[in-house]
Amino acid sequence: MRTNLMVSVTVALLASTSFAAANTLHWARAGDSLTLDPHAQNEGPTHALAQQIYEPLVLRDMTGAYEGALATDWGPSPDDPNVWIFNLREGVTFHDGADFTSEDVVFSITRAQSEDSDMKELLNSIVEVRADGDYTVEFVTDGPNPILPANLTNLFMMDRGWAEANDSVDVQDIEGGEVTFASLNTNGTGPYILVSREPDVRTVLTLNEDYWGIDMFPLDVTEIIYTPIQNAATRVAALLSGEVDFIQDVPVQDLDRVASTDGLEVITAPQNRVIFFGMNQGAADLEADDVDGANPLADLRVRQAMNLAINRDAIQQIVMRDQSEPAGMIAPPFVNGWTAELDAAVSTDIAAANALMEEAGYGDGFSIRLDCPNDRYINDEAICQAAVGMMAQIGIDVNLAARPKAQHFPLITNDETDFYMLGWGVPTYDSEYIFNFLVHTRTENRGSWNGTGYTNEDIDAMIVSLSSETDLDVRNATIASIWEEVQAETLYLPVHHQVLNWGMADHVETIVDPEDQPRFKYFVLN
Amino acid sequence: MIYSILKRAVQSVFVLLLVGLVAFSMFRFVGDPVDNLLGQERTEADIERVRQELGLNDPFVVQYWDFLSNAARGDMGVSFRQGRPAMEVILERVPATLELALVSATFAMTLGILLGIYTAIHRKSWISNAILAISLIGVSLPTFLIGIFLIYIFAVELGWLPSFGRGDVVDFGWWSTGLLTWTGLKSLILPAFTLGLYQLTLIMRLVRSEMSEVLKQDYIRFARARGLSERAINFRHAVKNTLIPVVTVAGLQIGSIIAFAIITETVFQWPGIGLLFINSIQFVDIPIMASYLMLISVMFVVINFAVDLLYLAIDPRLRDGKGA
Amino acid sequence: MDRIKRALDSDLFYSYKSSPLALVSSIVAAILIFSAVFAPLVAPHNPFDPGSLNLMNGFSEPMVPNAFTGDTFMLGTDDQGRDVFSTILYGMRISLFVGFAAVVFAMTIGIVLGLTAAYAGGRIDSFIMRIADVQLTFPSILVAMLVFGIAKGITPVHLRDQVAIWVLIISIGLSDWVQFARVVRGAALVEKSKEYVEAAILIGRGPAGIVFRHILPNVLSPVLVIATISLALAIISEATLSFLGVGAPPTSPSLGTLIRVGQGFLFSGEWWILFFPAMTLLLLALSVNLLGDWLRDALNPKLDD
Amino acid sequence: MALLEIKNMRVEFPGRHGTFTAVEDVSLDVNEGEIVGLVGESGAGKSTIGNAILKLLQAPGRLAAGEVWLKGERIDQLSDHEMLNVRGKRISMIFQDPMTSLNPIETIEYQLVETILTHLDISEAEATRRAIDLLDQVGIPNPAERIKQYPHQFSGGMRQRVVIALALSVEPELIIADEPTTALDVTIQAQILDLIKELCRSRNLGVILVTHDMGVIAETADRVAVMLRGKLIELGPTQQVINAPQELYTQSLIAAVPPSNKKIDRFPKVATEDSEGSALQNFDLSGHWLVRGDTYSTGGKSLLEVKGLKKRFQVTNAILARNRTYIDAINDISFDVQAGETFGLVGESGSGKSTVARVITGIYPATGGTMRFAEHDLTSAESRAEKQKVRRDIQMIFQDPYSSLNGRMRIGSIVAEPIVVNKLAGSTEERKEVVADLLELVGLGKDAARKYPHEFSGGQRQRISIARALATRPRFLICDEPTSALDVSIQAQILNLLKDLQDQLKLTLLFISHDLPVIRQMCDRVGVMRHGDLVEVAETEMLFETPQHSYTQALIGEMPKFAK
Repeated sequence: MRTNLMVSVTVALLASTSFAAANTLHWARAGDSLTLDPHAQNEGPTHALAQQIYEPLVLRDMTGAYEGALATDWGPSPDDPNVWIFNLREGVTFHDGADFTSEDVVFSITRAQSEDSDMKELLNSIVEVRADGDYTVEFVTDGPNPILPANLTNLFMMDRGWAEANDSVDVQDIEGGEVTFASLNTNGTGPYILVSREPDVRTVLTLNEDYWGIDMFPLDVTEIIYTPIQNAATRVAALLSGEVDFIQDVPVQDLDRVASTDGLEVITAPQNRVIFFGMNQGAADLEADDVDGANPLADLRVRQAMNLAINRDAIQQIVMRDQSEPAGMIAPPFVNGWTAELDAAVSTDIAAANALMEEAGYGDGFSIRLDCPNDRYINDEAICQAAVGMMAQIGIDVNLAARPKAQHFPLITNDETDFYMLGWGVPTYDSEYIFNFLVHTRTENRGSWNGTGYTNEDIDAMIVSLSSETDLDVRNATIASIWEEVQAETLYLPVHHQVLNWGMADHVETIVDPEDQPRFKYFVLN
Repeated sequence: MIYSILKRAVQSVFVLLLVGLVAFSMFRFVGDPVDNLLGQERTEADIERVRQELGLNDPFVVQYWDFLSNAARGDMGVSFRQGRPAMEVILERVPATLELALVSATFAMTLGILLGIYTAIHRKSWISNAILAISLIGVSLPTFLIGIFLIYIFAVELGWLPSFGRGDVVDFGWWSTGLLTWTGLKSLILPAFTLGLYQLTLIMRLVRSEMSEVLKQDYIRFARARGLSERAINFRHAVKNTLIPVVTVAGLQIGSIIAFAIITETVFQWPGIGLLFINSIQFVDIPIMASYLMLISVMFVVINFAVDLLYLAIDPRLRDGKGA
Repeated sequence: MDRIKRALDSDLFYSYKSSPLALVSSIVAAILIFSAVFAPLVAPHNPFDPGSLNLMNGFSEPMVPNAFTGDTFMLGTDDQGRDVFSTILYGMRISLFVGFAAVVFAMTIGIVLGLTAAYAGGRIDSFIMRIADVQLTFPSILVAMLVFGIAKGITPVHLRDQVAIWVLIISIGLSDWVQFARVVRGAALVEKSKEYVEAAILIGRGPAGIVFRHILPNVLSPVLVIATISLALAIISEATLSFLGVGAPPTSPSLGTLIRVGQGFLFSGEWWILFFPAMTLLLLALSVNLLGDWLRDALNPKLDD
Repeated sequence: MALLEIKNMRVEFPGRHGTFTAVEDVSLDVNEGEIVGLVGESGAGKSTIGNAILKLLQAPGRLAAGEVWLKGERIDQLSDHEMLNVRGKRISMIFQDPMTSLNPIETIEYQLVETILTHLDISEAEATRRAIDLLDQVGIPNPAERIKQYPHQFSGGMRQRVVIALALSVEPELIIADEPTTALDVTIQAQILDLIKELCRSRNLGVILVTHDMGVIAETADRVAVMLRGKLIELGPTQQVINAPQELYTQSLIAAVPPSNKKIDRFPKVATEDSEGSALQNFDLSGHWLVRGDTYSTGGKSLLEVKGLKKRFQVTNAILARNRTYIDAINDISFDVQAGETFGLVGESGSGKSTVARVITGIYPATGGTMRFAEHDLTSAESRAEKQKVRRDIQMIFQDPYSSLNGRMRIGSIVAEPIVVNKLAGSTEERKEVVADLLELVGLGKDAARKYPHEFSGGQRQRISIARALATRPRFLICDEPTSALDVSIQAQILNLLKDLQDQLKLTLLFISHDLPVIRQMCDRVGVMRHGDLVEVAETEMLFETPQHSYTQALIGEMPKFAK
């Protein structure tokens, strides 16, 4: 889709150094949305753009609290624990004018459950969605699912009629290289309407005058011009030179510069993402180490020693410039199951660590490769480098291999790494999500990101039970005991919770969304 | 004449085939597209399914054959990343890169030739030596660094020029140009300069040495003995003879400019095929990468071809088959 | 002995003495190369020994005691607390190694193919030159990614990172051999047509003997020039590749890697992390370039007036 | 009053090894309608004088002292700008090589008109008309069309005519012709010289004819000035200088010129720089390594027999065989060479004589015909070793002494190479010894072995190539224009050396040259080649006295007569 002559001249001029219309917001971040089909990709930037155009039934406001979007209220059915009831907002229309009704919800959910959908894992507990009148929808789950709403916050509602008319009923099959109308066009209920889009270059949104919430939200921003800028230096330069008003990922070292620049400000908030190292304790022998016939990482004492060796304060102060919260567990604070005690960071103790190494029979240390992404998390490569130095303190000779995420993550999912960095966000705000992917033994549909080779049937059973346990107290108890085991095992080496920082022109006023998803309808311009 | 042209054509096909092989085989190794296509929540089953769909499980040869036969039909497959025909995606970006390449090539050529002539005529003057020495700085710093410095100075500190992007473009059919808008022009300056600097130095040095050679020729001495003014000798006789060999090299330079745009475009977020290529590498978007390489080599071959013809056109000695 | 006398008396040495640029640049280059080669003796720290690093030293300003540790560093430290001065010396070592190795690699291929093309002529010649054309289609960046891809494909996971440097060398070399081949071919064609080659045929020298005993020695001086220029070029390419993330590993950084890391701190005030490595690179490449430049003129008899 | 007066001219070239004086205290005058020959060997400074007059000295050369007067006006002090009105307008210059004297990418018209308009204030149309009729005057057929053409479309002689036309384009008073015919074939040479003479008379021009060729002088010049190392040593009317030279050098110079009218046994000794002469006199070759080579019984038959030899080169390629164009460098020629004789091949450039040499030696494969050397059939497919053995007996001495030696090898290894490659020496000692002897033999002395080619003069280099050729103990020696690049005195020594060697080593020579007098001095029998055909073969004296073929007659008629 390309801007035509008329449009390109009428839209605010990107490169003009003087600001165009005061209520136009120039928004830049590293990556671009992958597709406009709201169900085809479950990925940050994609959702971030979709959030402006489409809406879910419920979402979390900038503070993480539930808030009705297209549903006004919801809750478990009083007479059937396996049913959730959502009452829909009335008088909502799609951008093309069609009314939003229960059939659209039924359609959207079913669509999101379909084969090619990337959202289906979030919905695997739902067996049926049925409309009860135009403005009520019932979700039937395979068992009681206490945290169902948490799985719906990124599940966007499409218009059935529109989708059918433009044969976009099926989700775009990206892997199959399919292009559908819905992957290039949008018709949501959201506050902003898509004007034009060139992937990776520029996307223009304009205010939806008929938005149901037109009087409820500030909606100061009437036009959004979204430009992905990969190169961090260039991105910051664009903000510094006033060419953009709002960038999402400011390199930590540039925060001061941005903050101290007239007309610019930086706001920060803890992000819903924890950074940690994983160790392959499962394998009998390691590929990338110099110990034959044995796996040093299988020895709990070695893992504990490594945990003690990491100087989280130094990483926080130097590498992250205080833009991080040292972590003791691999769950972000927002998550159900997180406790301050568990999350208390282990303090560095090289002596104790060396003692443990001695005990474990690795007094002379050993060598191993650390696999690390270099384009995924904040300063990921630098953190790994620091870790290399720290491991050297206890005689572990680490050889660092930093790669683009495209090459890093396969190592984890294909069991090709023994020592790796990973970051994890929890959209559901519930520990179950973490356990499913990181703790459960690797199976068909669980544990796909568990590269530690850790397996424990009891724990697995407990994890599975979580999905159907209705009694929240019991459930939380289970969660707590799983965490106990995880910590005792030193399954992972937590490093820190990332802190989000948004840089913006100071006429922009907002708070940071823990999921790094700005919702511009909340933004105030002054 | 016809023979040499045909010969060229055949060779070009050979070149393209080879590039095709490389282009394809190259990226069968870089990363695994599957991991980018599937999000955090994905199961082993998904991975298998996707690999099947992408035909990633077929033997290499099969995949290459499919690739070739499709490429022949201009079908380079569909971008994993954007879910649109790779060729479409690339062609959409071509104008940006070509515009950048042409502007910087023109810049490099004109300035390079002028300075080259000057330094050749005034071999010994300190100005020429200064020019030569300074010009070397242009090739002694990596392009990306120069780019970043320029951004820092002209965009951040002085705020004169935009730091990224292409400004506003005006569309004519599938072609879009930034040459018609003020912001478009301003956006061109820094990238074009960054990109052209290296070529500028090369061409300048080439012209200098070629012209110094020419100035040693008998016909120049003879022209002098006939009482022609230095102007006439330098600009009517020497320059023309100098430019003939320069044309070839310059032609090839345009080819490499397009290729080197990768770096410049990354630094300036210039929405051309270079940037697209780098993106596609990050996302292991094989169809894009492959078609990029094919496109580059096609351009290269075409340029080569054009240069040969141009050569025939400007050098009378080659025109009637002699020494061709 | 008389060799030395002849050398000192040669026109080359004369033009060297009489070219201030050549003098200065050769001295600068010599100093840089020396201090790189003997880095372990020159450098105050060994930045490649992670155990010796103290992260808390990170971002110390040049000549200003570090806030936490009180250590002082002449050129400051980088984000890992490494002494910038030492890292530069060690980094230059890698850059130079990569540079030299790449040039030697390119030169070998270029000379062999160039000579073959020139001497064999006909189909072989045009085939080799077409290959060269294809090669030209791929700038070093693309070649690097190709080689990286293949290397990644064929080397087992645990070896991939040791090969990084070699991949660099090969990819830079591969993108550079063409000009050697072209120059050698051109020069060889000229030599080939000279009568001493015919004489060699008459006395019964075989092709190999003629190519290596007679033609090769006579085409070396242009090769020398190209070699110098491409050394500078190789060092730059290495930097560029590192910028694109396919360079030397961060734990044993080359100049390029240092610059890549440093450019992140351009806006944040830690100028020294970028400035000093960048300057070193500039000095190194510039002096080598100037040398090559002078060499080109000095070795080109047609130009000395 | 003389047209041009040069008074005590001194030209210096400051260099790192001190200042080199190229011209020293030369005084000379040229009158209208007079051709003054300026003769001397390379490095004598004759060309420098010409450049100095026009202030066209190559940097850093400078006119250190002396005056130059043109028609009573002093021109050596004029500024560069003022010189523009002298160059071309009043004094023109003609360079040696017509192939390089014209701008290859402009038409003749452009270059003529440009020159004319530079000096005369006339309309372009007029200039063009003038240009056309200039071409007509210098004898270029249908000038109106040819003026539109580019230099490469003209033959060498025609180009030199164009050059002359350019030189005359604005009626200069004086022409400096710097070796105007050296690059041309003898027939063309004569025409050009006649043209110059004719123009000089008709336009009453003054001409300075710079040349190394006594024959040319004898034919053309009214007065001749002989130069030696920058000094003008003798000046006088041509006949007088040639027949009764005063100076010793002039005498030796003239003695060294091969007479065109009679055959002499050896050239008289000439006293110049590198006159090592041959050391053969005090050199006993009986039983020496050199004569221990394998011998052949030619059984009364000729040593070399060439039958119907053909050689064709492809000029342009094409898809269809019939569209490809070829030239037949050698067109079905037959001749034979008797053991011990010297067979000459004479012809103009492009007549294929050098190709013959290269086909016989096997550098080029023959396209057709047969060659028999002693009892070996050179064209048959013998084993490489077999061929090698025969080839070794046929060696060659090349034309250009500067490209025929590998500059990166010491003389020692150059001469030793054939011995090493063919394993002709029993031991290293023997090899060293043989090399030393060879160097002595060709008159260089064994110390030469340690040096590099660039340390030797052209003549010495030819001696080195001879030594190299002898190092395979050849029976048959092909000399391809061995002296055409050498000064006449050096030529004399080399020719003497060749004669001596032939006597001592019983060599058979195939002597190739374009220079008829030289041929006459060297050969027993001569074959005349033209466009790849062998038009006539005869005993040398018969050929020169009673040439049969019309072309031979033309050649001999046109050759510069030089006789005392």
